[in-house]
Amino acid sequence: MGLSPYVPKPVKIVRIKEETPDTKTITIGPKPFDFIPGQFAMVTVYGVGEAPFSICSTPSDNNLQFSIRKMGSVTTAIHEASPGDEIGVRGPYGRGWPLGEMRKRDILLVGGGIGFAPLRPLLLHLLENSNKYGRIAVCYGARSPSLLMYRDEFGEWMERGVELYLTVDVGEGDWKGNVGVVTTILDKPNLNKAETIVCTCGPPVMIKFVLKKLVELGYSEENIYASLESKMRCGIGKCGHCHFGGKHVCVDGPVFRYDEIMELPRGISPF
Amino acid sequence: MRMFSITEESLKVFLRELSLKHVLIAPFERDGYFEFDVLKNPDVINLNYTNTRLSPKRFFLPQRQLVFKHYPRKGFTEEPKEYSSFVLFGIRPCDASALSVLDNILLSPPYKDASYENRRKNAIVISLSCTKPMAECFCNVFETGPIRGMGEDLTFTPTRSGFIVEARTPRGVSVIEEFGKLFRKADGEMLEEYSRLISKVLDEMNRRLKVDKTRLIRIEKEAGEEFFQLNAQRCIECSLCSFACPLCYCFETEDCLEKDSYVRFRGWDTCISPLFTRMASGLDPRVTKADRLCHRFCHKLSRIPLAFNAYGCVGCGRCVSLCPAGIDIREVLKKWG
Amino acid sequence: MVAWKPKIIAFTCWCSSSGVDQAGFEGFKYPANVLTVRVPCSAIVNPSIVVKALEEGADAVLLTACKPVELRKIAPSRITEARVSLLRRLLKTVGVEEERVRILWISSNEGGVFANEVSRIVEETERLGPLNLRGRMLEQP
Amino acid sequence: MRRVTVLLCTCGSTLLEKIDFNKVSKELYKNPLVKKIEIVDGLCKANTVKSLSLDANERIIAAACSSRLLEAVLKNLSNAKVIEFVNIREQCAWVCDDKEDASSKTIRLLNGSINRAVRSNPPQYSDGLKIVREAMVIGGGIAGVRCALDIANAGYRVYLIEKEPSIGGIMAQLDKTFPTLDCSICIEGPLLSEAGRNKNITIIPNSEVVGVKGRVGDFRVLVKVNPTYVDPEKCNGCGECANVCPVYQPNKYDVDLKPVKAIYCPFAQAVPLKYVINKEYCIECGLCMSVCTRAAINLEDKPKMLELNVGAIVVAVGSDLFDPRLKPEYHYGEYDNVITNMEFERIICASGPTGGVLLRKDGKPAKRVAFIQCVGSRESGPGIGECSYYCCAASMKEARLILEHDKDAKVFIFYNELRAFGKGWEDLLYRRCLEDGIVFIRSRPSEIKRSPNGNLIVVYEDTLTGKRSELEVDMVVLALGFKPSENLAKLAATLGVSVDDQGFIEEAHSKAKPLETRVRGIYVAGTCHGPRDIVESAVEGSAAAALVISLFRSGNVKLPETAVVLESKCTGCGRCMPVCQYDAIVRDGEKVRVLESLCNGCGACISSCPQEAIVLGDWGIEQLALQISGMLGD
Amino acid sequence: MSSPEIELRKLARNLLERKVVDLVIGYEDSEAGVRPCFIKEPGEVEKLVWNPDCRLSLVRYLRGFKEKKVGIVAKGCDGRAIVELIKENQLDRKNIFIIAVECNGVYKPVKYGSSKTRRQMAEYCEKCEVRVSPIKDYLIKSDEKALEEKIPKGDVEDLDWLSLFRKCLRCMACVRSCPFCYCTECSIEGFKPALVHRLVDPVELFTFHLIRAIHMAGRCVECGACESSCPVEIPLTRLYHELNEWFRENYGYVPGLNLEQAPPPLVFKEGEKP
Ligand SMILES: Cc1cc2nc3c(=O)[nH]c(=O)nc-3n(C[C@H](O)[C@H](O)[C@H](O)COP(=O)(O)OP(=O)(O)OC[C@H]3O[C@@H](n4cnc5c(N)ncnc54)[C@H](O)[C@@H]3O)c2cc1C
Ligand SMILES: Cc1cc2nc3c(=O)[nH]c(=O)nc-3n(C[C@H](O)[C@H](O)[C@H](O)COP(=O)(O)OP(=O)(O)OC[C@H]3O[C@@H](n4cnc5c(N)ncnc54)[C@H](O)[C@@H]3O)c2cc1C
Ligand code: SF4
Ligand code: SF4
Ligand code: SF4
Ligand code: SF4
Ligand code: SF4
Ligand code: SF4
Repeated sequence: MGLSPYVPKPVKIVRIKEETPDTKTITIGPKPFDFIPGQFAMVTVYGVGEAPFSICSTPSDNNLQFSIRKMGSVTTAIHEASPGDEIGVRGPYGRGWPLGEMRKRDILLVGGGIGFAPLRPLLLHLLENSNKYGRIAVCYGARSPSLLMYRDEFGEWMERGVELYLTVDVGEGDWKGNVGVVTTILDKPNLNKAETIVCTCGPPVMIKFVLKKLVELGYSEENIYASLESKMRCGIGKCGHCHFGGKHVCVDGPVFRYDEIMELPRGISPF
Repeated sequence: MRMFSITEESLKVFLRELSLKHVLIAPFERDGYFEFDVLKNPDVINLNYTNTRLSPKRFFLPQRQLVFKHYPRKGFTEEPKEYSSFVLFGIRPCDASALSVLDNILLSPPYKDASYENRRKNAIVISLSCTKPMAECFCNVFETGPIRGMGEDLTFTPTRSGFIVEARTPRGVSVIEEFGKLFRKADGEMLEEYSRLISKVLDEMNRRLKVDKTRLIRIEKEAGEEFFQLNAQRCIECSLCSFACPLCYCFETEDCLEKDSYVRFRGWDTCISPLFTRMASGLDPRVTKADRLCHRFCHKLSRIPLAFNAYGCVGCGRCVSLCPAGIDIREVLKKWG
Repeated sequence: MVAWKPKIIAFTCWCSSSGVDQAGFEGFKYPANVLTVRVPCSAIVNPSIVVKALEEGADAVLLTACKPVELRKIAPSRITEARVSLLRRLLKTVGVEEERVRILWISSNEGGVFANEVSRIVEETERLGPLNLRGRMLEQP
Repeated sequence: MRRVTVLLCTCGSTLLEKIDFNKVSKELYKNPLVKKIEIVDGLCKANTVKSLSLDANERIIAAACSSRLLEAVLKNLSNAKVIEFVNIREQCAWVCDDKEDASSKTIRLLNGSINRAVRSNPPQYSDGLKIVREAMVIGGGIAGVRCALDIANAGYRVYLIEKEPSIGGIMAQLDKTFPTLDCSICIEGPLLSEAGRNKNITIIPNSEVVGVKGRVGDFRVLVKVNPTYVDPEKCNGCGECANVCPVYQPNKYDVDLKPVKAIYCPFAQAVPLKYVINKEYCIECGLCMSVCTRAAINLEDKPKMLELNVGAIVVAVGSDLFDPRLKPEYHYGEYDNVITNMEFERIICASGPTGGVLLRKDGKPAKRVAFIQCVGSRESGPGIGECSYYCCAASMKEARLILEHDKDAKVFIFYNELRAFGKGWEDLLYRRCLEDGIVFIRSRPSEIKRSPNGNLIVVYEDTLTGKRSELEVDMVVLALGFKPSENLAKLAATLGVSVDDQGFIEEAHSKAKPLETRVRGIYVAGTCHGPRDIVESAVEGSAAAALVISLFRSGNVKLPETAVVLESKCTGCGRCMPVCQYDAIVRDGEKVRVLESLCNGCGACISSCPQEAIVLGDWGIEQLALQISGMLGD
Repeated sequence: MSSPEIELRKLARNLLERKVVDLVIGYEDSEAGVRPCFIKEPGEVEKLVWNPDCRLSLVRYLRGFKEKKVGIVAKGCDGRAIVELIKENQLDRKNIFIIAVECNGVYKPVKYGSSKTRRQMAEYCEKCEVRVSPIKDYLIKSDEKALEEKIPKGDVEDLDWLSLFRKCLRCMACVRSCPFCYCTECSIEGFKPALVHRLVDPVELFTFHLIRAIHMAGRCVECGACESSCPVEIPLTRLYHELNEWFRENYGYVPGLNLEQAPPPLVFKEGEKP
């Protein structure tokens, strides 16, 4: 047969970088497919299992990157891997960020913890094509400074014009920045609120309060997008695990617009 | 003309020849109940059976099947081979319809479930109409029976003088052609009897339960907590309902290690299990049993319709009869239909 | 054609595994189809694992333990003994020969005893023939 | 991803002709879990292991000789995360005649171990557990004092818990000690005062242990200090108070033979040398308070609770003597001149009630004295079934003391078997006794009768001659057997240690671990784990001290892998509890818990839990079942 | 309506009205057959029924109401299960009001796809010797009408267990309906792939059933809940009965007869012959 959509392609791990104490960014290459920022792929650790991960490298990169937080069996196995090991990937799956809508508009990215993974390809893509888009602001929060991902890239982002606001729930060490949940810095970016496209991803509670706050602050509902998470087995709408209220998170998402999120049933919707 | 007829005698011949040419799967009685299995000897086929306890979905979606085998030393991934062709004779219209619903789900673009497609392609499905539906049956609600189903190639309906045979697909027609001498064109009288039978049995069932399925979409919004909580209290989370259902298609995967390879299997999962949606972080969009039970019904009656344009229940009545706790999908239909 | 040889799993407790090594030291010979799994104490072996071993293709399972000495409240090998007895009853009920699960008392110096007993058990298992649960469970009716 | 390195050892090429190493490594390499395979010619050699340059995260399979031999060597040489041993020499090469057979067995065993090693977790010895380098010794007899001194002299603090007002134990009450007949208190006294002076030793008299929490290295011991009504900090032992005290009481030290005041100091060499009040007799007249210049007396004194944090505990609480009233045929307590050997020790002692003269109750000197041995030992009956060890020698000693005091006295010893052995005993004790004309009669007298003149008649049957006779004497001394002291069972339960069927404290192993109990970090010394004499008690005191010191010096405590109950899974069904032979599993609310310090890691519990809510190292279902499936697969 | 049923309803109303219990777990009738019901209001008691179709043991539901005072309709076997569960620290006697109903046996279910339609008494009821719960707060006697149809005792040796196991779907209905299967992570559900994989491998059905049998040995009260829930009608109680016999022979223990006798651990004591 050879055409089963469930069979991953074997690829080699090129590099592994420790991002935070519980997150590693793995680079695999060469990349087996093109994708749109916000899409995800199914990553297989042979003999252990398969799990969905957001692609976190920019589409123009020749390799693929995933930032993976150690949570369970598959993620632990990836954390135990070393460069040269073989893993399987298939994808890209799902609906990415609405690049078309973003043209010429200001863009606000709001991330929480590991939730910045699907935002990073978007940010990098925006920066690479900055002439096509308006101003870019990023609000990013984590539980503690050491859990902020991609810290070594912050400087470069800012140099390239990103308004970057950081916050942590609990300060530690020489942290001089803001302390508090991410909603406390949402009013800082200086953007054209009514026109700005907002993209957010993070834990469900965060998304809930961010969405509320954004609307309060005057961002318009049809411009707000969030990337949701749910358990998945196939990534292509067949296994039934992420089927909520007529929508499949893997096919119709993971990126949903504000009104779609409000339509989703209790539980999967953060509301 | 797609309507044919066959005498009982010829049917026996038909089945015998069929079993010589193809792998034949048909209903028979074993240890006090009816089941489907590969039959070498078609004489044991029981044409008066009610329905099989378990649905024939396992011939298309096995309880466990190989997805791939990866040989790391050789650097290649092996997939299951083509499945051999088989004839599924005598399945009830509801179960045949379930296949057409599964087609909608598993073969919807852009991705097709390759192994299902392959099995489906290789199967000739011949249904046997119900003239005496069981007490649990309610296929009338979804128009998936009792006389004609939706997913079969041929429909056999018993009448006083042999069987009326309706070819439902080109493949069905080619089967008739293959065994041409055994079939006759159905005459007018038979056709009349056929249509009479259809309305008679349907009327009978409608008298038992009549529901407007298009209204079921309401359940998505109005799913009263109480109804589900009440039933959840009794549900023992055994997942029997999902396993018995001809339509429950959700699958789970499992990776294993073999001597020289890594393998992945897939197989039946059930949304009744608390593990179904629980994520690694411990978060679970459906924490309570009531949530899960509600999803089971919503999924069948409104969510599959929304996503795949077909109903996720064909009214076979298995879950009603087998549920140890007496949970009854018909109550949902009555409440929201 | 290669003649069928039974596969036997022997769970050997710390002490009796010394005995097994002793058999080698002292030059005893016994059939190669006895595969040992060293465990700290025979009582650590969950009866489920014995069942699993049979399913996985073992034709017999052997538990070797120190002779029960009532030094304390319970001699752990008596736990094993009881479990083996229960298991044998269970196997008998479901139609598997109970001789396929046994317990043997082997002390750390009893290499010879081990070699002899094991050779005898291999012979007896050969007489019973293959268990082949795998095949029997997959068989079509 | 977890993978393993397989080291195949040819044992100096000797295994090459027995096992087909090429075939083995070819077959094994098919297993995806194998990272690399190395064939070496001597895993037991340091050079070989070094040349392999294995990194610390490696999971290694050592396929070589018996793990009995290799385990210690290899664990020292390599710091691999996980090492699995497969004995291909004694279990494959040497027991198979056929090379083919040996090779395929090797492959099967190895495939099993590979599966196991991949699922194993690095051993979780509780390394670096906190050790409080302070010890507690319970009981201040010779064993306890010796032990405390040895630990203290090694530089560690010791809390010496003594139930009586003074340390000293039985030995302080004895007159002379066998075999040399030197003065008992002259030997023990200096030790006691040394203990009193040693700044590393805190003696806590009048106290008892009422609770213990924690584990080896970190026990929290609750000590109850009973009131003495005299502040030991203030009392300087002048004794003015006793002078004015109007009430007398029998003194326990003198076996109730010589009365003392209600406020008293137990004996002259007592440590600490402080006065105490016995509230049972005190009439609270307050006279003592009025004379005490240091205002040390407080009649309102209350018990105090102390919580002490120690790393090790030595139990040296000694034992009690048999109660002779339980043998009515000897009429102890009824006939005046039937006394116990303990009473004898006090009477014969120069500082004792009679100034060392052996007098009867009626004031007459005792000229003919009989000793009856084994009272309360070596028979089924109220006493212990075993030999009490000290009494043959003690009676011979005491017999000689009589003759030392009075050349004309006549001494008879009714014995069952003379069990007196040891350095110098043959000469100094037994031969001298014979020379002195002490009469040994092999018999367990059936009765003591009283003759009208107040003399005693011992009725007996000589088991050597079979003759039944009677012997008239002035005094009978009963050689009492030891018995576990009354509160020993309670103390044992508090500490979590077990007692044997006699009721003495049970050793972890009577030969291999004679001074350890089943609780790691709790040791025993002296008669509390069975009868012994002074020498052995003192030896054990020192030996227990060595164990404590070696624990303190070891840097950290290595607990064996212990069972751990996973709280989230345990349903509290209790099926694991009765199979634990160490009673290490206890209820904890709805669930159960394993007491780390009691668990010996036998694993009986993990296999009785239906859902494996208890884990123990790598001995779970997963590792074992996968090991088997690795072995059995085709 | 039978007289026990009237008595049952009266009692339930009384218990609920006087707030002796917070709810009563009993049986109700429905289109889908007799099924468990949970009565919280006195007004609902008329739902309660008692007849030989009341076969699913209600005891397994008790663990869902640990903090509540619950009245439960209990047959003899159900009462034994409660006894055993109290010994296993799973239930608190104080919180359970046992409405013991004298039981004459229950019908074997006639299920979908069954070719037999004759109503028969369940086999495990034939063996049953304890028709009334050993512990109770109220006893409802049976009325005169006894069961007419009885079937002869089956012989365990007659069964080909391996082929019965082969039929098993591993749907877990047996486990879920059993009063004793309260483990938080069932060994045979696939949490431990080393024993039984998450996805059903027919080969592992042997292991599945043997492990369950081992776990039930000496505890199973032969209530038949497992057997009657099983869609493929595997006579599981017969298997567990055999192991109970082993326990009776070796330890003289029969589960659930009284609260005093502690369940024996799986250990041989000195002198006991295996
Ligand atoms: C669209 C999408 C994008 C994601 N992107 C990232 C990312 O960039 N970085 C990252 O660290 N994590 C991401 N996650 C979460 C990640 O998939 C889970 O952490 C991961 O599945 C945990 O798997 P495990 O096998 O380690 O855990 P286990 O607890 O062993 O999980 C068992 C199985 O359950 C399923 N499962 C468990 N949790 C989840 C989950 N949260 N989502 C989906 N399936 C789950 C998996 O299939 C897994 O095999 C994403 C999830 C989704 C749905
Ligand atoms: C009459 C007699 C004559 C003997 N003659 C000899 C002899 O000549 N030579 C010889 O070698 N042996 C002799 N022995 C034996 C010798 O006395 C003992 O072997 C030795 O004294 C035992 O010492 P110990 O430290 O173990 O116990 P002990 O001396 O009994 O000391 C135990 C100490 O612990 C204290 N204690 C008890 N319980 C507690 C508690 N719960 N908490 C705190 N403290 C507690 C006691 O008060 C006591 O101070 C004789 C014994 C007797 C009875
Ligand atoms: S069959 Fe019934 S009890 Fe079992 S899971 Fe389904 S609804 Fe619940
Ligand atoms: S839900 Fe129930 S009635 Fe509907 S198809 Fe499935 S088993 Fe049949
Ligand atoms: S057997 Fe297991 S579940 Fe039961 S009390 Fe012990 S640890 Fe808990
Ligand atoms: S491992 Fe052994 S000693 Fe430890 S708790 Fe379990 S049964 Fe007791
Ligand atoms: S109920 Fe029956 S089919 Fe389901 S798991 Fe149990 S034995 Fe198997
Ligand atoms: S195993 Fe079956 S018969 Fe036994 S108690 Fe459980 S449900 Fe009842």
